[in-house]
Amino acid sequence: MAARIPAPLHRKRWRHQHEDAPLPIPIASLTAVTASDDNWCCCTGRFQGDCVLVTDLHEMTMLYNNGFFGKGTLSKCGPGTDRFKASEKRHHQPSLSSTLFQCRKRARVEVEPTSAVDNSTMVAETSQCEQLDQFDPLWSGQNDTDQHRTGAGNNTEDSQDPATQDWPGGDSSCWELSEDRTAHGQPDQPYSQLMGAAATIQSSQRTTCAHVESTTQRKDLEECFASGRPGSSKGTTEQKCETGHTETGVSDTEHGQENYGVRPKDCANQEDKISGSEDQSRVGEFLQLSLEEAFFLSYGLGCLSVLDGSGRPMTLVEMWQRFSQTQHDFIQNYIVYHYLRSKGWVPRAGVKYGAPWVLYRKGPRFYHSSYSVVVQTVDGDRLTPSRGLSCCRSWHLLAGMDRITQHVGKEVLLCFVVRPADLTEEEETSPSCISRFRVQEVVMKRWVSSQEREEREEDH
Amino acid sequence: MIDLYLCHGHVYVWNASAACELREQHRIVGTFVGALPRLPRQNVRLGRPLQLMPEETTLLLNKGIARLLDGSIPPKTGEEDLQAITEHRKQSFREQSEMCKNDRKRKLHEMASVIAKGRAAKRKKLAQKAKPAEEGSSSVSNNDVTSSSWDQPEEEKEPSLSVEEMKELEARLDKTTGYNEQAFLVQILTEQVTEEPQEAVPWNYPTTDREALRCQVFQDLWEKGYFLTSGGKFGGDFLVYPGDPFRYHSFYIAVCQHRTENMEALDIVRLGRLGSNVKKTVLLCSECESGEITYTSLQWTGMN
Amino acid sequence: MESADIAEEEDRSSPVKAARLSAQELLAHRNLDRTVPPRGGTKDYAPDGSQEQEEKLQGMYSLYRRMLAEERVNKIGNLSTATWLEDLGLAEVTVDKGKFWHHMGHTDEGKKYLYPEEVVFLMEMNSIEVYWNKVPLAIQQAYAMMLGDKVSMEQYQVYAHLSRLGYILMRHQSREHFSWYERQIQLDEYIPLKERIKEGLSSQVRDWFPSNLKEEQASSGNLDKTEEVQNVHRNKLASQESEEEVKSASHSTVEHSTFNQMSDPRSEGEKSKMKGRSEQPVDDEQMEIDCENDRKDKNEKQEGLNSSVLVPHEYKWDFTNINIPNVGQDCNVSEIPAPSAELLPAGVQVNSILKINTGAFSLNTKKGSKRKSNSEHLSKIVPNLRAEDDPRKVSRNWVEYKELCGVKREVDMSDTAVAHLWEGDVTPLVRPSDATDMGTILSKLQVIQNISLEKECSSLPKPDRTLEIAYDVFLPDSHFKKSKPGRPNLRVCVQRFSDAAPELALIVQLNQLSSPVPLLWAVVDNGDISFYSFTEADLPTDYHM
Amino acid sequence: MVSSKRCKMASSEENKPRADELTSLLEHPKYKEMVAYGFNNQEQVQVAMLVYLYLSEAKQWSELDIQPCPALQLVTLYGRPTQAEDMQVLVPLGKQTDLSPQRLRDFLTHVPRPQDELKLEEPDLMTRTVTLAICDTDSTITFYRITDGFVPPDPPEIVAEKKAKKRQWKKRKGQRT
Repeated sequence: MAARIPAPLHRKRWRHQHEDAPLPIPIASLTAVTASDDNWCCCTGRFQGDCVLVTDLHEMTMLYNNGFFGKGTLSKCGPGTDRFKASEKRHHQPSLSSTLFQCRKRARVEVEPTSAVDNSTMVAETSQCEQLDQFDPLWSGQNDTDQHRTGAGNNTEDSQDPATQDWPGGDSSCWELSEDRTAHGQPDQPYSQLMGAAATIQSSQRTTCAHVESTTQRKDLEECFASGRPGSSKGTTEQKCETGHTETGVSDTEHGQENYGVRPKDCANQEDKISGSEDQSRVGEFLQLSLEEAFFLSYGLGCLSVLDGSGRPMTLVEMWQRFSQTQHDFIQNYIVYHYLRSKGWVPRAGVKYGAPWVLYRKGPRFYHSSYSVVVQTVDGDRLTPSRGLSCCRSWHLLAGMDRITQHVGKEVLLCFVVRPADLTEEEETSPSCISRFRVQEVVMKRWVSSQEREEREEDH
Repeated sequence: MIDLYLCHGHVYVWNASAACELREQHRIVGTFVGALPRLPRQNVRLGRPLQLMPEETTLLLNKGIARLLDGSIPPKTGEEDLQAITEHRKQSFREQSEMCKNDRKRKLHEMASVIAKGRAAKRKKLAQKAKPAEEGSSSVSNNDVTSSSWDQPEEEKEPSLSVEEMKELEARLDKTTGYNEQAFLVQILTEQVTEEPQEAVPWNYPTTDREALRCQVFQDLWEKGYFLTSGGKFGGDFLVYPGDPFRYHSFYIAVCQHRTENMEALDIVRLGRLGSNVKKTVLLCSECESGEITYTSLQWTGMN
Repeated sequence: MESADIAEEEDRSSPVKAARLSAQELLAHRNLDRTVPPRGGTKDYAPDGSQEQEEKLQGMYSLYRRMLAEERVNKIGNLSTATWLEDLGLAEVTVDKGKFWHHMGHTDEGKKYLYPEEVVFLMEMNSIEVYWNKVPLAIQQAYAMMLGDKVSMEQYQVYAHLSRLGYILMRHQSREHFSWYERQIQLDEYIPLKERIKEGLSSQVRDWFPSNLKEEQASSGNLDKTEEVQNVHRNKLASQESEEEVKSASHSTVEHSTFNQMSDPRSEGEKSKMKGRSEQPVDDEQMEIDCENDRKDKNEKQEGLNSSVLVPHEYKWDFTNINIPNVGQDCNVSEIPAPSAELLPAGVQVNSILKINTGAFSLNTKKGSKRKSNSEHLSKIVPNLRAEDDPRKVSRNWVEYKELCGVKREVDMSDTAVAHLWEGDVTPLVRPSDATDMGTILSKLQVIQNISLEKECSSLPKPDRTLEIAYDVFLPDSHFKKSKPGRPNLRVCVQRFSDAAPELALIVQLNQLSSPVPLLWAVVDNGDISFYSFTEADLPTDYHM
Repeated sequence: MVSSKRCKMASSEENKPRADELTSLLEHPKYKEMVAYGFNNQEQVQVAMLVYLYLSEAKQWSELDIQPCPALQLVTLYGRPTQAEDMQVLVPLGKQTDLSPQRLRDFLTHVPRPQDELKLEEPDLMTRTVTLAICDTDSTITFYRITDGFVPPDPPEIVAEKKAKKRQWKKRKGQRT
């Protein structure tokens, strides 16, 4: 019997619990602006290896904050939200920055002899691309971009100082967003908050050490100012800070200097050295989308364009085919992903818990995940397992899965994907087969025989 | 030689000292599955029979420590057997009543002075009542006469019962106990009583590749000196203890997997996590090309 | 005595053989320690060969040696006795003492019987002496003789495990004879199965609520009849005859009293006769019923007619699935923009603001977590849909309105990066025009359906392997009456750890048979028992914006 | 290069920053080096790069570097979590990589060890331990260590010590934030 059973919910105690829009598209009931073709959100990602990378800062933060898609490659969750070990380490080992630098330097030096191309710094982008072309024809295409903003602004170029080598773009679009909002004269809730305010001060991170720092945190700002890195970058940052977060930014500057007086200087020195020769092996953070997430954004919401290796946008059918070739269980995982998303839940990668997905109510910012999702395709005729390894294949594995899951206060959600018996291989090559699949969720729980008695005894 | 009984595909040890010997001498733990006689309505501690894992059985038979007997031979019901049983029970009842009687008598003697005191007090009361009436009435028995003759020193001396009195009490005891069947104790046997020698029966395990691997791993780890128990609850094959599970936590969750049997990296994560949750190392056990068992430890690095 | 002597003569190295206790030993058992020994203190990390560790271990060993050697001894006066009847696979109770009869055993033709698992369990509980051919049996012999055949060792272990904890276990009465509906209204608890089969009580009920009876499907006659009834319902809806039938059915269901239904005096023959004369005027009695029905809430009738009764199969009221909306003040009320007037026919007035209750479907959040932003939302509502491009088109109903909205907003994304997604056969599910609110978006996304096999039980594939529900389980201290057990709290089926993990078909089948009682899977790993439940779930659609 | 109409609306100015970001990855010397090994496993290179960047940028490992393992057609990494800690050898893997016990044994036997400057408390451990960096497709990485033979779990003293450290760390973190 299909039953409504209460999900295990454990609310998170989080300092910033503001809710962003649940999906990265403009929703009329939230924005109070009717969504239409010209204010639709459009992001661009690049299909690479077994994932899709999104590089635009604004898009990254929007995709993460509005629906929790993807993960920052260098962070534990959203891009740029991570301030854990790196800062911690730095606290104790001030020299680590230099190790990092050494490491990078070594990386560069080692490559140089092997690479035929001149690796000197400050190469113009075009020539970089040429190098790339020589190096790896697969990536030869120039990247395509999109106009992603609602009510496209015109100050984009202004805020993007070409001399700034780091995190270009992003913030500006954010500001533009708030302007957009003001322009429309909407009251109360800032639109930027809904559509990814977290991006605001991202650019500050580059001014300190190379690692990623959190976005809306004061300290980043402090460090940003304290490090006193000269140049245009600082200028832009300050300018931006003043525009939006005047209060936070300016008032904390001196105070920050006091607290972090020594360390940032350290960093600054390193940075100076690095910037002297422009540390070009430095790589920014991306938002990495799993193939399922990417396909959902494209097929479900129509807000993500995925470019193939040559920079050409892929159609939905192409994506479907390429993705299912790349990842052997893509289809079954996607069916489950889509199914759960369509019920308003947030599935995220579950590798840490040994499951394809873990399932959140609302999102990881608000609750701990409720379920570990196990996926098993079953044959539509007999409802017997048809393909793929899953931990449904033996009691040992089920017992193990249950134990892990219980340990972290979740439950196991077995999602059986019912593949229609008459579905041909041919039909499976088009996403139009998606609606022919069906899903049955089964919640697996362990029952403790003595609990009944214990509870009774407690009562007495 | 320890007797194992094969019963509907499971192997049981019914004898208490055999079960203890298996554990203490041979590091074979098994699982007790019967109710514990002294406190049968709980699951924390169970009693006989001891159920053995098939791997334990295979090992014990391989090592010549035990033999496997047919557990489903029905009890004998010949005339003689029946008679023996009836006789044993009768005998037991006789002895029980005898022992009960003796027991009571012993108690009676222990209590003699108390009884005497009580009687003396009673008598005194009676006497005080009777004093105004006639003295030395005809109804007074010989005993009474004797005791009354000791009336004077009663205050100083401990009262005691005369031999006659004792006899009378004992006779009364004899009458009240002894023939009430309902009070007799009987035993519900746990282990069957067998006098005849039994033939060993064959043991058909392992039959599959996986079972063979499990047996091989079990034996190899046992030979290395570990104690092993079943590990299904932990999602593995065995739990491996450095010493008797009474006193030590297990070190490893052994997972038997054929050398070429595929799993996903996700399975590795799951196993590793299982281990780290309970602070144990996951031990992947597989046979190498030479047929020996190789062990690979899997642990979480503590890093995220 | 004599056997003890034999044991004495045995080789010292081998374990002491089984023996009947001597009278002395029997008496000694009266003063048995009734406590369970402690677990032996905190465990050490690893053996270090120290004297201290060795002593602790030896202490445990001697404790256990003593405890395990203890026998079961009881007064004859406290013991029940029974005789094992091999042919029947039952034990006949000859002396009945103690309270076990309260929830164990059954009577047949004046004789009291116990099932094998009951007998063995009682032996282990030290409360029964069992004879076989006049020989009192040892537990070892009972295991061999009574278990293994109809009751597997695993099944017994599960039975004993739960019984030791005080649960009351009854053998599961296969309830395939009852339809899902009958079970749902707990009819099965009131009609003993035997009676039902004997008296053919079910036949009438079956006509009304055809179940997925195996027998029914096997016997084609029955099946035909069922179909016939269904057809009649469908075809002759207009006819008063069948309408009358339908009404009475719907009423009895709504009022949860099917007893009327069952005591319906009309025989099969009469019924079919009535079908035949459907064109004829109704007789007085039926008129009366009709009038009475009319007096009742008309909506109720209407509902009954339209939805459930037409296809008796669908006639299920699953209250776990029916959401009764919370219309109170305590839930989130969102407001959706008014529909665009241009698309509506002339003269249609729509209240400027539509309220929708979003709280009813959200999860069990605590009261405190209610969003404050409701007020914010309220203030933001503005007219939504834009002016109509083609003012000639107006919608006459909601479906048309929706269609028009869709057509009107033919996606033109040509200027955006995602334009190519809208080219070709497969296009994104959510169009900008759909992005009015989360509810609409999610409904657009919901292209994959939950299987809800419950509703398709007839088409359910048979699982490859069969597994039976073993026991009905009642909680400890529940006011259990053997004569009227009522609905069990749990049901349990038994598996070995080495058995195949449950496949969907089996889960669904067993859950259906057990429904609405939760089913547990007891998995036995060499004496270790774990219980799992597999509940078919339907996660609620959850949105909060 | 791209001639579709999408290209024209993506103006070159807007194009630049993104290209720069992606090229920073593709142009990364280590990435180039990985590709240059020419292994038939594009996906693993991707994963290896992800792990490399994560460890170098987010975790700031010291002496982090890559090494080819031609025998297994894998890019492997080595480095120290901190300067004080032992060198670790890592094999980056996708979550769907098919693994068998034999394959794990192969990691232990074939993955090359960095020869220089090993600071090890237990030198032989290095030769028989490999860390698996298992990556989900959304870049979540988990690290599990496989070792040849028996490695008993930490005794309670060490567990307690680690717990205390962690607690301290959390406390400090709490103070800082």
